[in-house]
Amino acid sequence: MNLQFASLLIALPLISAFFVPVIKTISRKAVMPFLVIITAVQTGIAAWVFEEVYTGGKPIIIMAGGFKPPVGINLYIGHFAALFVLIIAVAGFFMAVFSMKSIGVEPKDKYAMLFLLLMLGATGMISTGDIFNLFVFMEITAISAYALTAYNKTGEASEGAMKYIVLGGIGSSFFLVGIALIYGSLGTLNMAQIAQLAGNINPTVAQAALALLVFGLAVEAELFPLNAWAPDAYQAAPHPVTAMFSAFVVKAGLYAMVRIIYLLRDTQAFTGILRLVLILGTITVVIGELSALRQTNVKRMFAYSSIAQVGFMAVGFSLGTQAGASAGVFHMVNHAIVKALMFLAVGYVALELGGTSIEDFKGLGKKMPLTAFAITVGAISIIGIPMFNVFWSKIQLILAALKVGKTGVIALILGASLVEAVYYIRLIHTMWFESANGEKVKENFTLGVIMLLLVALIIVIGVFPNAAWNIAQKAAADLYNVSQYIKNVPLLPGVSP
Amino acid sequence: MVDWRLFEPLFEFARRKSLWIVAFCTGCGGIEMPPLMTSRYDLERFGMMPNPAPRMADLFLITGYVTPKTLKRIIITYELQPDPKYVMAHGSCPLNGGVYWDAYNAIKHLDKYIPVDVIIAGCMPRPEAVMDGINKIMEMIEKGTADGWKRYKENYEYYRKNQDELFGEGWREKEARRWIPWLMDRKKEE
Amino acid sequence: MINELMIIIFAPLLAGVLAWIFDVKGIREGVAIIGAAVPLAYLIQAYQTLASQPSIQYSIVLSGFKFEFILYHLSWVFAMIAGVVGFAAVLGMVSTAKDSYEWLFALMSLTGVYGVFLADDLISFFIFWEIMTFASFMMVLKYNRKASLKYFLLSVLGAYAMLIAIGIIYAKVGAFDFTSVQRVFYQDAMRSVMGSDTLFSRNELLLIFGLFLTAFGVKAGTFPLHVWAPDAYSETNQSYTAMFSGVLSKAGVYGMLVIYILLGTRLMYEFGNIGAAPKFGYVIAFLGGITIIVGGLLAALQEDIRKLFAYSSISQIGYILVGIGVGTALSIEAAIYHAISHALFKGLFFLIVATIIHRTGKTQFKDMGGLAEKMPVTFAMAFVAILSLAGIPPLVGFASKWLIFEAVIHQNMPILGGMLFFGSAIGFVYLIRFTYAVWFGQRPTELDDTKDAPLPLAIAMGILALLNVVFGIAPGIVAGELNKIFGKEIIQGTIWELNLGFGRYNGLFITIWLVVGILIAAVIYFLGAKVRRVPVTDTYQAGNPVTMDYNLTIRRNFFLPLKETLAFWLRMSFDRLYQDIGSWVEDLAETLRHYIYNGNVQAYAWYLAAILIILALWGV
Amino acid sequence: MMVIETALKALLILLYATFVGFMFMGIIRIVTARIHRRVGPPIYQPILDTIKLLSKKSSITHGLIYDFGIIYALGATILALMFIPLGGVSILRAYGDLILITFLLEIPMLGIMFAAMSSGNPWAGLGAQRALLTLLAIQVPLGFAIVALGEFYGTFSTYQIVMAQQSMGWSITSLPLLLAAVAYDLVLQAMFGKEPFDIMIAPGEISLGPMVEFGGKHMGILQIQHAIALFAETLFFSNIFLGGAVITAFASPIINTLATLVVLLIKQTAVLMVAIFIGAIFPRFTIDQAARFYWKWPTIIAAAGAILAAL
Repeated sequence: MNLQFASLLIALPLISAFFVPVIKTISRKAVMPFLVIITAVQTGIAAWVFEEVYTGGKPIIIMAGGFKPPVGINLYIGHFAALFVLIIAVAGFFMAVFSMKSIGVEPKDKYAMLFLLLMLGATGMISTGDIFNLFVFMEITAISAYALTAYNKTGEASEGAMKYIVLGGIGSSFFLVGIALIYGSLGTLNMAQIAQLAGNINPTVAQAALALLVFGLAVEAELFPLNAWAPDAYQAAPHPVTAMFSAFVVKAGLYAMVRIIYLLRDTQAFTGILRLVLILGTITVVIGELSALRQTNVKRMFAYSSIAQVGFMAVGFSLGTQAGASAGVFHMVNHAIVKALMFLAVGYVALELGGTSIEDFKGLGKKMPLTAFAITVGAISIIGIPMFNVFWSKIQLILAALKVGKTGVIALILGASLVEAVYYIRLIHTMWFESANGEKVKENFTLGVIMLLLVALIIVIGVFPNAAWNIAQKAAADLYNVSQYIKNVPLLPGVSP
Repeated sequence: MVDWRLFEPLFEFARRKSLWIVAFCTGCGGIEMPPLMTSRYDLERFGMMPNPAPRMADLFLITGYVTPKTLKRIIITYELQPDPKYVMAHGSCPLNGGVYWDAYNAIKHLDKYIPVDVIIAGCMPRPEAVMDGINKIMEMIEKGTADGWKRYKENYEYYRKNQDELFGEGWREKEARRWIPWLMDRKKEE
Repeated sequence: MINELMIIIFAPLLAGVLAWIFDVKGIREGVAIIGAAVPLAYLIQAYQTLASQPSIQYSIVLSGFKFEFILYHLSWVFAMIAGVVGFAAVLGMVSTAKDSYEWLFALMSLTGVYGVFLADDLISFFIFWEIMTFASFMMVLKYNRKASLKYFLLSVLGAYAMLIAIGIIYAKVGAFDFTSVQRVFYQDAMRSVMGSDTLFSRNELLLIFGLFLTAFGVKAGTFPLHVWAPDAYSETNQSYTAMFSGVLSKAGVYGMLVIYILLGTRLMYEFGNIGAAPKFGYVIAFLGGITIIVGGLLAALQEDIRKLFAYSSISQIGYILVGIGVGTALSIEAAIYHAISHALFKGLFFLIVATIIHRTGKTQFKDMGGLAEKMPVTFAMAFVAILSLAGIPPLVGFASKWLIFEAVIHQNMPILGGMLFFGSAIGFVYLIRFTYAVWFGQRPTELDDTKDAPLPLAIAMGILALLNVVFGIAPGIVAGELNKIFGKEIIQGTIWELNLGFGRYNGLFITIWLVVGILIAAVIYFLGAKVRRVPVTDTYQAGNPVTMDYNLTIRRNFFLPLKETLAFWLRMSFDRLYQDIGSWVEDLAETLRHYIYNGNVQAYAWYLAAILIILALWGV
Repeated sequence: MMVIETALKALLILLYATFVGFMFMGIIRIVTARIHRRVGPPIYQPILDTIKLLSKKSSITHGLIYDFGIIYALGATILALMFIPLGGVSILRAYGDLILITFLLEIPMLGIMFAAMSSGNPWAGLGAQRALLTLLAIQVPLGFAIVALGEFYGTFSTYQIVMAQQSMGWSITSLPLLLAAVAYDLVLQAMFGKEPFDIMIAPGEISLGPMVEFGGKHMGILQIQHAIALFAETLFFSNIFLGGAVITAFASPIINTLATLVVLLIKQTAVLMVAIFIGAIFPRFTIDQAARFYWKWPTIIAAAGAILAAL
């Protein structure tokens, strides 16, 4: 089968997004099922691509219109991209299913369209091989994200969206300036070529450009203090959207940032930026955990917690070693699974009991045992108990950090995770051992299956981490050694600025 | 099994020579005990020893007048003592009421309630008299005529009747209410 | 055929999961008992194997880590502690466990503790350590949130300390398994002797030692990290506490031994000795000594039966730490011996407490009394346990305590010796308080229809009590096993006798002569007059009639004078200190969040600006 | 044969100890009386008391433990006696370990406490509490004294310590052990239950505390136990601090043994006298005063001794 079909990963959501109005004119009811079907198909394609890439071992390069880069724009679906496209598709599929139940507000067709665009943008960000294209996809993601945040037509929703727009706008504009600087000094927008030529770029320009790019992407990647929008947006957005934010939107931003930093490895600015990201990441962890400590709103608590986890990943990547990158990727995967599960569960609770404040979780173990069980497993996993998946990524991360002698940072981070243990344990106790009022809720079968799937995934990875760990290592390698990346991309010989 | 009758003389000697005293010093006679114990008349010569606990006591001294209130304690303490046990009463009050002969609230005849082996007349008997009484009771033990404890067993109904006439039925349980407040902390807690 | 070590480790967990899934009364108990019995059987069978070969090993690879397990004499001894006491505790839980939740986590913690004892590399050590902590935490969480949180935070603190230490070692050594780590440190020690520069600098060494000490100190309940133990031990199923205090705390002790195994030589050469005892051991030993005193005194002042024994086990662990800290072969053997005997009698004690609470539903001393007549079997067990813990020959408690005394004093350590003596006396003190308040005196009327121990508990107690007596009369049995650990005759003597050269103890003679003495006394007793049984109210109260309406027994504040004597010291409490720190952190966090995420978009924009400026300064 | 010989020896030792113990009790009473300017009882008075108590015609019990505790106390005391070297004639002197004997001398009290508390008498409970706190108080200086001995001689066998003293002079001739001996003697005061540390049996206040419920044969057995304990404690002290006695001057072993016993008797009496004199002239400490006292001076002295011995 022709590998070029992989371009469907981009095409399918885009086209079907434009088909949504058509579907709507046929039947209002068909919109959501349409969304589910499309995401299912997308999942299938992503699975195929994943399988191809990991068995073939070679990345899939798709050249728009057959033009070789740097003339043409190319998609680069390496190990990392394949993995994350799959994650995006799966998460998208689950959330689409969840949306069928959770989204009651009209206009659903707009929701479906934005949903698909969000997926499209994230997929594009991860799989593109062209830096300006990256910007475009980032804007698609961001704008659809803004819109989705404001989708529940409530005051706080629009407020959160507003904040998101302001900050995101500032960020992406500076990102654009950074791109301009790169282009001005190198005359190319193709990532591979940028990496190739990074050596002979003017250091001052490189530093400025890198700084601006990182700055722009850090807003999407929720690094402190550029993540101020996150709590409000997370809380206000519809539950499936929140889950998607935490599961892949943030990670796409983080990926883009890391990718660019690694691409410009040859510049002098590299180490400095890494140190900066390390510091930012550490502060992100600490502040995030501390802020979550006394949250009475569970959804917001999870939002802070996921901010902190992103800080973990940032620290992992900013160690600048293969091990660190692997740990970061591994943590990304685990965190995507866990947080998708937890936000799904919380959303479901909010749906059934009408709120996400801690009061609604009293005696959840009696009312909604399955959901409570899912949240418990997720929480335990995030705390980092052995035999659950996050433990492995955390321990890999810590060992990687200590190998490069970052003891202080690790001590700080671990201290922060103590706090994490506190608030999650409080939640667990509230759910299981506090008196419940209200009768048992009949839990939705489909969602139950989804949750159990994710729980099973968590535990399986926790008990047999080998497979996941190998995948993460491959993906990290794809991300880390840029020389290989350059080799993989068939640059048109002789074309150079 | 050993035939203990062979050793009876030894036991009698020991009993005579080591009388441990429970002194019930509620009456005025209590003041006569210190000189007896201390260096002037030193009772310990005869192996006598003041002893606070009735469980190991032999000689029960009732020094002076007895009221119903004290009589209750006297009876209970007496019953706690192991046999053989001897009772010695000081002064005329336990004997016949003495100066309280017409008092509404003094016990006129102690030996209606518990058997008394030796009563020392006098108001108050001086230590010499008390020591005379002690000699007397030692002789009685030797002769085996100090048998108050046997009499109490044999005529228990009689003594019990007199006690109940005075105090009323079930007085031990009833009266317990008001005493020993420091033991009632469990009640206070709840 | 899957490896026997794996069976030993994972059989309890498997049984626990099964019991949790098939939540049927009867089935789950059976499964659990089997799950606890299988490892024991395998361990006993492994004894034959170990007689022929030095060790049994096994290793698997998981997520880039090589997990190695080993069973040799030391780990066999500790695993046997876990096996026996764990089995007894599971039997006890048959009577007291309420639901399958408890079964799952109790057995999971058993798995964890087996894993810790059998681990041969730092990572699996850490992982099973975490499993053990987590499972026991879940057991506490069910009963009390605050206590469990305290326990979990301190444990996780310790675990993270261990993790960092492991990471530091790994970064330098590049391997996790004990043998290579040990080799590297040994070579390091040699280098430092030679004077050439070492792999680990002195400060790194101190850091690693400190981190490990924190990690294991928490689990063992060492002062000043003991604050979790009283609450955690008391706020859970008491049958489980038999395992919790009897076995899980031994994991901390085992950890201290691991410090010796891994870092011993290096630390010894780096910091030198005092007499025959390493200086770094002094830290452990003195912490242990203080633990003895603090734990004991607080135990004497408790009003809750569970808390009393919780503190008492803290105090007893102190003995073990002293023995380990002194660091001679003899003292370490003594410490392990005391670890065994502590597991035996403290397990027994907690089973007794479980029985009492199961039957009466009371936990406060003020609600108890006079149970000796109602629960004769339990009281007999308690009698054995009391004599054993108070260190009365000929019971196991005395044998081990005696070894520790001799080992410590022979090393010329006067202060530690004094601490040990004080510890034994305070043991008397709180035990008598327990005996008096629970078994003797006047019985509250609501306890009049108390029944004796249920069968499973009785069997469990019987096992432990029997071992208490046997190992006491024939201490040489244990000593022989302990000698195997060091491979030489450190404690000579027959199975009846411990002979250290400078001191001898013969359990058999003591038994014989005690019996003789008691016979003589009994003859005199039976020559006397017949005795008459009297009720508790027939007692001397200055002649006052006594009825059952009153409390004749001093049940509250039994040791009030002690409290008054120690008033000054009792005012300072580490528990309160930690709680204050916790609340400070919470307030700080709240303030931070309030000021940073203040919901004002201009402020957020300013953050961006600030970062941009920082970037500019960074860049240019 | 061996067994019979041992049994005979044991019996003789037991009788001797009991007799001397009763004599000691008599001496205590006489000397105290003389200090009070009284005549005092005959020296055999304690024996008469014991006979009287044993010959009581009625006796009560509060349950099995109430009886067993008493028997256990006497049995344990006899056990302790067997381990203390009595010149050359003690049975188990080879196993007479310092720590062991220290514990053995304490456990009779445990039996008495059990019996007393099982009676349910609040004063018995109070007495038990005070006795235990006294034990707690004396344990620290006692421990230090024992530690000092163990460190000074490098062995824990009492008999070897005695032998060592035969060659190198009494323990108290060396400074560290002199300090230890002083502390230990202060501890003995509480062990004998003499003033100023007899708050546990304060007769006027809690009517003999633990003893309050014992009468008849129970009290008689306790008298015997007290006698043997008195003998054992004094013997232990004079063995470890006052050089004990092992006389081999004469030809016949009988005379040697007798001479040994005489020498020991003198030393024990000396120890006893000190206790009596202190006890006769001092008032009574309350329990917390006693604890503070023991945790201050005797502890300091003994610790100093122990540290000096360790150096």
